[in-house]
Amino acid sequence: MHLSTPIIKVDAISKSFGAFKVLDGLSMQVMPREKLALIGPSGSGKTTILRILMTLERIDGGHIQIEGEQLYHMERNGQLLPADERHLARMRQKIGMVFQLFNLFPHKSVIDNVTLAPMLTKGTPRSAAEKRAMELLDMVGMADKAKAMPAQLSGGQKQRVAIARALALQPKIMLFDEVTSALDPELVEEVLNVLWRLCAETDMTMLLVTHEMGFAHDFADRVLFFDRGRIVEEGKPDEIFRHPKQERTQGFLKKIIAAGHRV
Amino acid sequence: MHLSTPIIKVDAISKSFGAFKVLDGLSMQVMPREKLALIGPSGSGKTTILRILMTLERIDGGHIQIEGEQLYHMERNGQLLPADERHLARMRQKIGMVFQLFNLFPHKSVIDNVTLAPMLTKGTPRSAAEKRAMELLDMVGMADKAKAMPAQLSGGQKQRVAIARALALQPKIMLFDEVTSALDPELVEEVLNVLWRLCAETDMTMLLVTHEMGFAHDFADRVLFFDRGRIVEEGKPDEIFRHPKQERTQGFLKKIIAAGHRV
Amino acid sequence: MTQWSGYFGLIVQGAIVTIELTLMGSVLALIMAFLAGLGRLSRFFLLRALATAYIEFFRGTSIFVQLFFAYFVLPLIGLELTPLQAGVLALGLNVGAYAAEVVRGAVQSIGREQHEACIALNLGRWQGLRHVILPQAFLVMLPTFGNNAIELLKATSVVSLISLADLTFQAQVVRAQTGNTMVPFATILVIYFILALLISWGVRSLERRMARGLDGVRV
Amino acid sequence: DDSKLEQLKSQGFARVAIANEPPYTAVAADGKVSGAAPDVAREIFKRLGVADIVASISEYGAMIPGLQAGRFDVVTAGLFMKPERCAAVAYSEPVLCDAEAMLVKKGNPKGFKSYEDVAKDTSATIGAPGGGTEEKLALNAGVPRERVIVVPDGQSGLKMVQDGRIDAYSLPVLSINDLMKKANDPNLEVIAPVQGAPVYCDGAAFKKGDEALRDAFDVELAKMKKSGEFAKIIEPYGFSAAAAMSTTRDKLCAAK
Amino acid sequence: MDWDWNFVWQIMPTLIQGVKITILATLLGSVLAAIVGLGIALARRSPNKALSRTVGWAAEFIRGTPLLVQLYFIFYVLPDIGILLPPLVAGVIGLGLHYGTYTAEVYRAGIENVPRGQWEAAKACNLSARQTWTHIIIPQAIPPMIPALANYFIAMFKETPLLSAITVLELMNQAKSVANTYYRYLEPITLVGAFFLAISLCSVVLLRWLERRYGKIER
Ligand SMILES: Nc1ncnc2c1ncn2[C@@H]1O[C@H](COP(=O)(O)OP(=O)(O)OP(=O)(O)O)[C@@H](O)[C@H]1O
Ligand SMILES: Nc1ncnc2c1ncn2[C@@H]1O[C@H](COP(=O)(O)OP(=O)(O)OP(=O)(O)O)[C@@H](O)[C@H]1O
Ligand SMILES: [Mg+2]
Ligand SMILES: [Mg+2]
Repeated sequence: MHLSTPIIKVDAISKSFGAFKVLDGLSMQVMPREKLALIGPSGSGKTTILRILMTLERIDGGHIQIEGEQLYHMERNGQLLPADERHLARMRQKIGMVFQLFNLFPHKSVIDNVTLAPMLTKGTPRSAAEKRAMELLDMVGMADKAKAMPAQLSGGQKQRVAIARALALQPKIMLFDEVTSALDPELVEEVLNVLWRLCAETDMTMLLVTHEMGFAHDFADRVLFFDRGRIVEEGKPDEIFRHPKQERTQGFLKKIIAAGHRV
Repeated sequence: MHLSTPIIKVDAISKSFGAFKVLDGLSMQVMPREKLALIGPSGSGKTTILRILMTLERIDGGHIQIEGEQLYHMERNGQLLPADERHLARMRQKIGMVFQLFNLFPHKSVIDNVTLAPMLTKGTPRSAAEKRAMELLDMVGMADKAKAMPAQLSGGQKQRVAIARALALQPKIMLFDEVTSALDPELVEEVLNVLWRLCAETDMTMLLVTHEMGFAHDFADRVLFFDRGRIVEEGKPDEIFRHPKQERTQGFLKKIIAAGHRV
Repeated sequence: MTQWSGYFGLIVQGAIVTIELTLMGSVLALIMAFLAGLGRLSRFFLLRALATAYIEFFRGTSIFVQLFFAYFVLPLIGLELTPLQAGVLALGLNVGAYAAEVVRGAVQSIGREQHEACIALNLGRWQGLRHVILPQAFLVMLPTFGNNAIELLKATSVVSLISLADLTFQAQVVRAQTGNTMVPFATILVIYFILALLISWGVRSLERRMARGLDGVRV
Repeated sequence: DDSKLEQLKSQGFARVAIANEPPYTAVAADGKVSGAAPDVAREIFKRLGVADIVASISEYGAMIPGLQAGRFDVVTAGLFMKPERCAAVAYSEPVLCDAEAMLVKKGNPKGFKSYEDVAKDTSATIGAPGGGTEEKLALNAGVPRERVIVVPDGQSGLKMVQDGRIDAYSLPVLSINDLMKKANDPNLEVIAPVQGAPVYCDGAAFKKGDEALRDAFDVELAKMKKSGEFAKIIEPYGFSAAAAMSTTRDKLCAAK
Repeated sequence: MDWDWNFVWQIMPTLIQGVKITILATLLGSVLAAIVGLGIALARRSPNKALSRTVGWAAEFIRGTPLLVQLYFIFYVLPDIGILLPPLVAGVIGLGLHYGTYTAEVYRAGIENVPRGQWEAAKACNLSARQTWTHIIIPQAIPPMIPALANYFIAMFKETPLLSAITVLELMNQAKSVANTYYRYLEPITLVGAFFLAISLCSVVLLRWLERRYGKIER
């Protein structure tokens, strides 16, 4: 894996909200096809880094490269300028994101949710977009609900549609931000199953913020432990979960386990 | 335990919302000092039975007795009449409830939240009410935040104040409805610790709806498994969690475990 | 007494003028509402400033003053309007300013997460607005738009003061000719109320039609 | 130049401002404009080749500003000639003449005979149309501003006297008589003419600058006065043709 | 026609007389609207169906018909049944009733916006109905209402020119009377407009402050 170049390269980025520094010189690299789990206490900046990669937040300093290309900057005559909207739009084609609260479009049916972006951003004809959408809905087990409205779905079903919607744009990188934590415990499994399937059937790079430690352990190639806007520890799941080196990691895992989560 | 009389006796009650029957001839008994865990799938009626005991909903049929006295009915000349507000107010003195979303009074400080009810409903003088409130806040580990406003507290802190507030009226029965499920995973523990403490230091009867199966197992004397408004199975925690007899219970527990919860 | 039928004819003519004013004023108001409401949300300072100035000016000065201004002062600077034009202009611009704030509020009420979903799906700003935000926001606007339309209907009565023969004006005429105050005023109050009920009924059924599926029961 | 007249001819109508004050101006149940002033104007415009008049009802105070703003071509509403008004608009020769009257409660409880009487009684209030002749007469007689109530129209004035909101309501004699006739209220009484108030005459009022049109109007008016057609139109409404013919614009505009 | 500053200074004192009446009418109208609104809101919550329905329809009727016509009605028709009100009183009653139907909605929304959990927590604390209202609901319901109420009072202020139709010598009426006397509309109407705009812009600042201060309750 070390032979190839990283698909994501985050270089000493920082980000503040007002006076509050959320990310503080954070660096990380992700290899193509890698499955990464981001864990850590509440407020440690996990969501923020995903949102920055999706260009939902701007960074205050540092650089990010996606497939060797600057994300927030444009190279012009050897100079780095802030990226304009067109550059960002082009970079966003590589990235998809699934949100904790699904964020489906409530006024559009399931299939329209999935076809909207390809039709508008890529000019895919309706028939082709619908064909592809049905394949994706089939993959997430929602083909029979294609005509339903989001309000008629359970949380787990909504989340599966949201995943299909993000996949419709065929991104190379998928970001998942606590995609199960708004779900009733019995509905969590159906969504995790879809993630397993994605993992098996596609070769996307996946970044996953989660509190489901058991799933993170089984699923991820590598685990990053965040605390206060920095990566405190990283490694293979077994190392992190069974033999954490840092005190903060140990403390965090102990609390989580005490709270009843299986690792 | 079978020598004493039940403190709560629920007799064939039913409850519908519109055409939808939520509780269907439900009966159960709770002994004094018993700790009961109510588990079951979403929508099975767990919250509803607690709300009925707290008189937040009316019942459509059946009877409930608290300490041998009718809750929703008054005995007058040997006849059972619907209870009036005075009767309900008197019965409510025996019962306290803690809600999933805390429901603190946002315009009152922590200590005022706790002293309000004793001062208004029992005429406790302010000084005595505050002394007692400080003891309770101390017990839930919130004494240092007595002057804070609810908006300044984290979820776990809010929930501990809510518990103190309910205790201030010295109820004999405490109802807890998923008191940890709105909390960040790391904050769950501090609330569960308070419950452990309550269990050890008081002899209140406690009814607890929860999705924290590990906690339910360790904490409860008896577990009731709800499904579709009926009690499908009940027994000692070990029996229910390790050797469930009913198919529905087995299915439910399997799903929960798959979703990453420790039992 | 045979006169009453003739006078009732006058009232009906007045009702037609009132309805015309309400309809034309509403159309202008709707256009202004979207222009100014979206203008206030624009990234461009100039657009924002323009929209804000329009909104604050027309909400700030009374409709009454605006009408007199349009009718008596604008001709002095060479802008001559018929009473109907002056009425539609003043009513439309005035109510449009209020409705612009409704548009803005509704667009902002659509949670940030919907905007973010648009970005994550790489929709352009206009695409997101057009296909995702506005369709949802419109549903939020509708009830308030209904109220705005009723406000506009009521404000049409003020045009009687610039000699436009609307309901209120015709009631005044009937009153002067018959010497009876009670009958014409009571009649037009009822007519206004019926028109207001029609508006709210219309808006509500439109709302129901558009909301279909959005709060559907799980199936 | 005759351009204004040509313009009216080609559009086929003239826009006139009227009040809603019978018998000067009136609107029939079918919405048709009548009354002495518009009837005269309609006839004259017909002779000038302008087929019809289109009337819009206006408050007295709004007529001259409306004329200046180009809202109407001519005011035919019983707008009496007075020097200030002569300065603001171009009047035709006199059309309708009338004295002033007051409407009061039966028996004239406050004993008004003139506007000065109203001024003297410190508790008395008098109603008059805003911007109308009567308002100015009352103010000039020394009635303070706050006791001169601006009343939008005749029916409102009548009602306010009946309800005791004002002690007197002042309009020209014929207008008051018309109100009385319609109200048919035995508890009211008319004082006519008001002592010390001159007899006023109105004329058709044109915008300054439209003097050519006004002159053409005057020519036809003079012809009609001579032929007796003028009297035929206005006398059924109660106006006196002789009064209008016994004075001239120049005299009325020069009056102090 | 050109702007004449001398004329402006000449008419200023008269207009200021009008401003005083305008402000007085607004203040009295606001107090009345606040009280009437509370009455309507409580009546509509009443378990007595006949009362709540009747009040509900009456409020709908008042809200659906123009204030101008209502003012005519109060001023010219009510005396027929023996109710004779001085112009200012009639005007204040008109404003108060009309805007009372709006403030009633504010009260209703304010009360309904207190989350159900608060009622339930109050019950779980065994508070009586009265204690729940006075200690829990009202203290939480009032602050968010304040900006909305202020908004309506500002709107009412801008409708006071309608009182000129029932002979109240407020600002607009003074301006019209000035215009009638001198045959000039430009200056008086522009000044009235400027006055309303000035007050409105100040009130925008006031409103923003009220919203910041009271608009949101932190939970
Ligand atoms: N828009 C914002 N404005 C101000 N502060 C913010 C904003 N977004 C996030 N924060 C703060 O930044 C910190 C990091 O937030 P972030 O959402 O990245 O944490 P997280 O690791 O995802 O936590 P969680 O597990 O609770 O989701 C938090 O303290 C949060 O309050
Ligand atoms: N006020 C209400 N109106 C209509 N239906 C209701 C109402 N309250 C509860 N229900 C319905 O009653 C059923 C039982 O609800 P209840 O809240 O008791 O379930 P629960 O066991 O607590 O579920 P959960 O684990 O999701 O909290 C659900 O289907 C719910 O939709
Ligand atoms: Mg997060
Ligand atoms: Mg529940």
